[in-house]
Amino acid sequence: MKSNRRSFLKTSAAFGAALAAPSLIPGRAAAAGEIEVGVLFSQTGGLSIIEKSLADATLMAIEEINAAGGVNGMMIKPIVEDGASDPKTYNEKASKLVIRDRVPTVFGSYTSASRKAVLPVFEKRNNMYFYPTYYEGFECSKNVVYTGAVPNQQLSNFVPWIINTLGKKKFFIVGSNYIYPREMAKVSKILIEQHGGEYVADEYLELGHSEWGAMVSKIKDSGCDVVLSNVVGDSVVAFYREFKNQGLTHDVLPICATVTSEIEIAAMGAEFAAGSYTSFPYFQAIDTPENKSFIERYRSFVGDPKAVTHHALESSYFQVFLWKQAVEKAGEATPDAIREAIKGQTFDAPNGKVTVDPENLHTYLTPRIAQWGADGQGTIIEAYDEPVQPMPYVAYGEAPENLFCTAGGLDSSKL
Amino acid sequence: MVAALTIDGLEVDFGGFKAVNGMSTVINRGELRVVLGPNGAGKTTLMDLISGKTASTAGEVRLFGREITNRPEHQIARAGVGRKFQIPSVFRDLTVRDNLSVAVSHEPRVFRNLRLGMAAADRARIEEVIELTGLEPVLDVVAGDLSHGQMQWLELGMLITQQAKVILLDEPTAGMTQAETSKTADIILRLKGSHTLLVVEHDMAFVRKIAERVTVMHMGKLLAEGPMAKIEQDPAVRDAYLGSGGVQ
Amino acid sequence: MSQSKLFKYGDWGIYVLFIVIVLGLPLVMTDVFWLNRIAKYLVYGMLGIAIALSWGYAGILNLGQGLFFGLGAYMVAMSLKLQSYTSLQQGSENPVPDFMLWNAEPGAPTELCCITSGSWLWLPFQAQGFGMAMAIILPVIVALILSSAIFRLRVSGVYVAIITLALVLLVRLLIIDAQPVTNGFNGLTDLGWLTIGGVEFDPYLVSTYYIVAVSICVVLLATRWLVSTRAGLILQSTRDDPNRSRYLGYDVAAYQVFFFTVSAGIAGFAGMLYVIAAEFASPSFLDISFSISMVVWAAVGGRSSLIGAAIGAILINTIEATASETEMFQEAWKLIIGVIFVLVVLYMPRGLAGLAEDLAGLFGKSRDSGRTRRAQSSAPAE
Amino acid sequence: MSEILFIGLSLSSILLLIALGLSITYGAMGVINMAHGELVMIGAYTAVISGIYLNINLFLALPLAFLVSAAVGLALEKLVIRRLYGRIIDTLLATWGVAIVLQQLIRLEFGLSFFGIHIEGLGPGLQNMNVPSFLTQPFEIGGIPIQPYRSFIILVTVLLTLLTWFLMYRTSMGTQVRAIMRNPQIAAACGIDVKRVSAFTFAYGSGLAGIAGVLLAGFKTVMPDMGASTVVDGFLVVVVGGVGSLLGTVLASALLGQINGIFAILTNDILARAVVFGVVIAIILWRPRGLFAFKSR
Repeated sequence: MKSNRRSFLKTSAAFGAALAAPSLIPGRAAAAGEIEVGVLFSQTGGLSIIEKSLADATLMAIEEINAAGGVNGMMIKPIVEDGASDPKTYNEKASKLVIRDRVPTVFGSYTSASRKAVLPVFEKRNNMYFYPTYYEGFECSKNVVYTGAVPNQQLSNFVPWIINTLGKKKFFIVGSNYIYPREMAKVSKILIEQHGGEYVADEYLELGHSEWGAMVSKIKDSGCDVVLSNVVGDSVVAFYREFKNQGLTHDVLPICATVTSEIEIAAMGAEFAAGSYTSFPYFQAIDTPENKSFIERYRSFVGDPKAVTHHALESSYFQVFLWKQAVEKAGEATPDAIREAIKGQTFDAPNGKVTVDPENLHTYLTPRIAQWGADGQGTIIEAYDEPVQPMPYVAYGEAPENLFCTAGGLDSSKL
Repeated sequence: MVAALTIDGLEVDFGGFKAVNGMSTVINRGELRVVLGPNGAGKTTLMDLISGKTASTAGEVRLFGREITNRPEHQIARAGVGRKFQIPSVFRDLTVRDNLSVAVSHEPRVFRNLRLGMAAADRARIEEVIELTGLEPVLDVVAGDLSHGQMQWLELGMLITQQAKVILLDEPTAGMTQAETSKTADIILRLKGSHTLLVVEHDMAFVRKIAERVTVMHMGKLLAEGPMAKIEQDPAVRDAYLGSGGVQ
Repeated sequence: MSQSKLFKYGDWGIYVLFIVIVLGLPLVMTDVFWLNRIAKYLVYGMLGIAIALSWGYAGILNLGQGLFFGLGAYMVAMSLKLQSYTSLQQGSENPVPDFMLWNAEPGAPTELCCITSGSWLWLPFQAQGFGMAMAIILPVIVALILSSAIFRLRVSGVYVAIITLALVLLVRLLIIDAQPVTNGFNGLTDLGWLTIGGVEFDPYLVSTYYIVAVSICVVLLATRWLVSTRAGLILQSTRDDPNRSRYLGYDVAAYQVFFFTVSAGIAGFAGMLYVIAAEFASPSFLDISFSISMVVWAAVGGRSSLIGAAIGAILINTIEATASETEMFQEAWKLIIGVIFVLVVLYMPRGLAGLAEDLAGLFGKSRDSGRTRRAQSSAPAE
Repeated sequence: MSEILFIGLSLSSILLLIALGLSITYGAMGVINMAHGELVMIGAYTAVISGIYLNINLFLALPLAFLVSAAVGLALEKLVIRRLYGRIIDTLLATWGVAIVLQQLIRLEFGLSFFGIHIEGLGPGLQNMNVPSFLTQPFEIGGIPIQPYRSFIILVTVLLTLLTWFLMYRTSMGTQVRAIMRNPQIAAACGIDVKRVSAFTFAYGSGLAGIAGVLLAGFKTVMPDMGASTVVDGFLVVVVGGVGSLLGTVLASALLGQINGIFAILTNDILARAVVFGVVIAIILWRPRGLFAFKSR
């Protein structure tokens, strides 16, 4: 790696010096008194539905920081790029931000597929990526700060609560067909067994698919008493609607979801979700002055008095502040300095206290369970007392006393 | 006499309707045979069966003694049967020269054609054909832009370039002006002897000009065969034609 | 005879210009990001060439070209994945892709042979050369089987497009579902760099750019040669009137299969180069929208011109990139692209190549400016 | 068993709903309208917006969506398609561009979002249409559970199919359309106003897409790219059924829907989709003109 980066620099230097040719499209350098950062979400395409709100939250945080005097007296200048809901575009825009614009950090992306597509750019160019979305874990990168939940932060209280408090023991696990739902299912199964429940099925549907007739019919016939849903995206809406259309109700057979957020609830019509449950570290319904003020500011920022806030949106917001604190602590905005300084940073986010784990660069978050009401808002009925340690390898036996991912990197012998 | 094309009890069944029903005839090498018959007699279907466009349900077609019945079209063509359609069938987006070039098909396989240009002998043959058909002035014109007559001559020229042993011509003068028809007759007459020709035609003036032996088909069967003069006197032929206006 | 020359319409100048610009670009463009970006667009240019070859010259519209691109990409990505630093036991005799662990069957050994069902398929990919060879061989085999079925059964026109469309959907579904082997929706990422003779090809090196640049030049000239041969001419004849070609003795299906397969091989090759330049492979390569985009690029550049299609692909992608990175157009760029597509189809059916021909004809430089006038109407119609 | 058949039937009805409009625009007019999905999407948005601003329910939204999508289709025909008849692949490419434009117009609220003006119900977000509660409450008749919304979709689909059949085969307009379908030149020579009839036919097919949009909005998310994924399925149905054959389209959707339903229950949804694609490929290879094509071609 090192020798290559050197040879790569040498090559470009040689070309530059020997030919002294002017660059056709010169790279930009930040003006004095400014720090440029990348903001990379889908502004177009199917994912823009959610990703635009993440970009807005990021930009709002930047605006607030700048209004309060910036970072070390310097203004943050966002360079916004469009991932266009396509991994190919994500990859290209990430390399533009890192290699051409030479920003020290990029905030971005929602799906694992887009994160995976940009990751090589950040790791091979040693840059920093701040990723705000809950994801499947199983990553230990020195170049990514993860501020969304990992499976143990969504499931470790959820599954026991379903079994012990709701009294439901027979799980039907259903998800979209990709890694996140499958990893969630894996963690769930461990927890279900630990707490004396059982699962009757583990089924998947194509991402974006909206024909739920057969699946809901299977659920009906399976004899389960609770549905654990890891369904993602617009499929969620079709799922809940079909669920009700086939005569299933959440008071008898509740859907307990890990991905169904305020956005999907609003999109499906609240009556279809009323009575169901979701586990997330953040809900719009969190009843604190900080959160109320956050929602207020967000709504006025985007000019929409009905705009909803949700977990990934909130993470998009607070991760900028964590970054700011790191830059201030480091005194300089270089990727290496940011990585060192971000470790252990704490911030009072709308959902409460969040802390970046110094070992794996994931974030301590507080798991909460909400039940959706007929008004489309969740009522928080269960919450941890304090933030939970993120463990991206929990499905493989990671535990607080036996960490796989440490500051030194992944100990793959433990896998 | 060498039999070039032997048709023996040929039959095709279109769901109960037998368009060609036990047709037999023999055409000798170098002969120019005209096939007559009222509409629906099965003339074009006969050509379809010979050239492989339609699969027969019974009977045989032999080319110089070699069985070619129901082979794929390109194999029948490779065996030596060339065909001209009623509606001129040329490569409308290619130039006249390229059309003729494609017609040089003695080496039809893909990999053998992965080369630029062609052998001198082939080029010479194309020049001959150009001279025969008088297409010299339009060589670089896209075939689709040709006049109707030129298109027909081009198609004829392609058959000659192809070196087909037996050439099937389906109404070669359809839609032609008097002058064009006469030029077509010239071309066909020049081919007589060196090629074996089977011509379906309605234009009796034209037929009289080119025909020696004539085959008359009716209801998918052979009705009569012989020299033109004799056929015109045949009462059975007259009867068959009565329904469709007779032999003009 | 006109068809005996590689360049018969005096358009060799454009080829020379193209090659000079492509090969000389690094001398003036020192921005490594743009160089890498152009390399990716050159790969798209190869896809344009592949489309023009099958669509323009054979009249076969393949709406599933992404299948061959994707297969090529996955083949080489599998090899590079095994060289990645995120592979387990990297550097040992037996590296295993990290994602296989998620899909590992309980108690399965951490060995490539048997960690997941089907993981043994990866074994030969430990040799990088195998992956690179398969990137062309697999698309060629698939194309050969598919096109033999299609053309022997004389499926034509828009039905070929529908079959290829359905097939790319089917394969995409299977790739996403076969997570233990393919990593599903996330695709193969965190790849190692291409290594030849101990030299690693960082995608942002000028030498990597040259791998792609030389490749497209070679492909361009090779396809140009191919369509200029007698086989190319005969292929065009099958596009115009397949029955006439048959009655001349040509096995039309054989020609169609040959060129369809060559086109697929080029797409597979392009997929391989894309992975080298972009460092990942994803099922999104098999998205319908990507396959249709390729056709649109070729249409904009000129569907019956190899170099036109290549330039169309490069141009459209550059416009897209530039527009989407200009603040003013950040949200509107797709709107603009959509409008461009419509206008080109309506008013420039022969694309840029047609425009260039007309201009050349205007200045009397080309003898045959009307040559492709008809070719546009010969797109497979039903 | 009856339950499995019902699942297949409801899948079939959705396929037919999409394919019905296509069987008109593609089957009868030879236009591969890639923007058909966007006409579906426009129908769905019509339902959402009329719900918000006019407080109209689903039933009134149906005719309204028909009119809106038909109007958009008419405009599309006059501006773009009209110049492309007979160039089938070009219709595909041009309407692909149109599809991108339509999606983006909804996302950008017709461009008003540039000026900071927002229209409720439009924009990049997810929208939903209210469904009257009696259509979401299942009930039983003689012990057989009835899913009212699915049944409603099936009913509307059947009615639309009958209406389309009637228009195509029992009215003079339909005769003219079928004449144009087989040979536009001769139809014109017979005094048929080909331009006008084509425009109306296209508008009708587009209107059907609008109705499909409203019904789809009842069980899936309304968003700008909701139609894009449906259009390919629709084309597969029309081609398998035989281009230009209404009966073929109906039977093909029944066949593919049932295959999908049965395999989804027996195995899983993903395999079921794969089987459907496999069957489609096999049928087209076996009978390229589809199951019920014109003989005359």
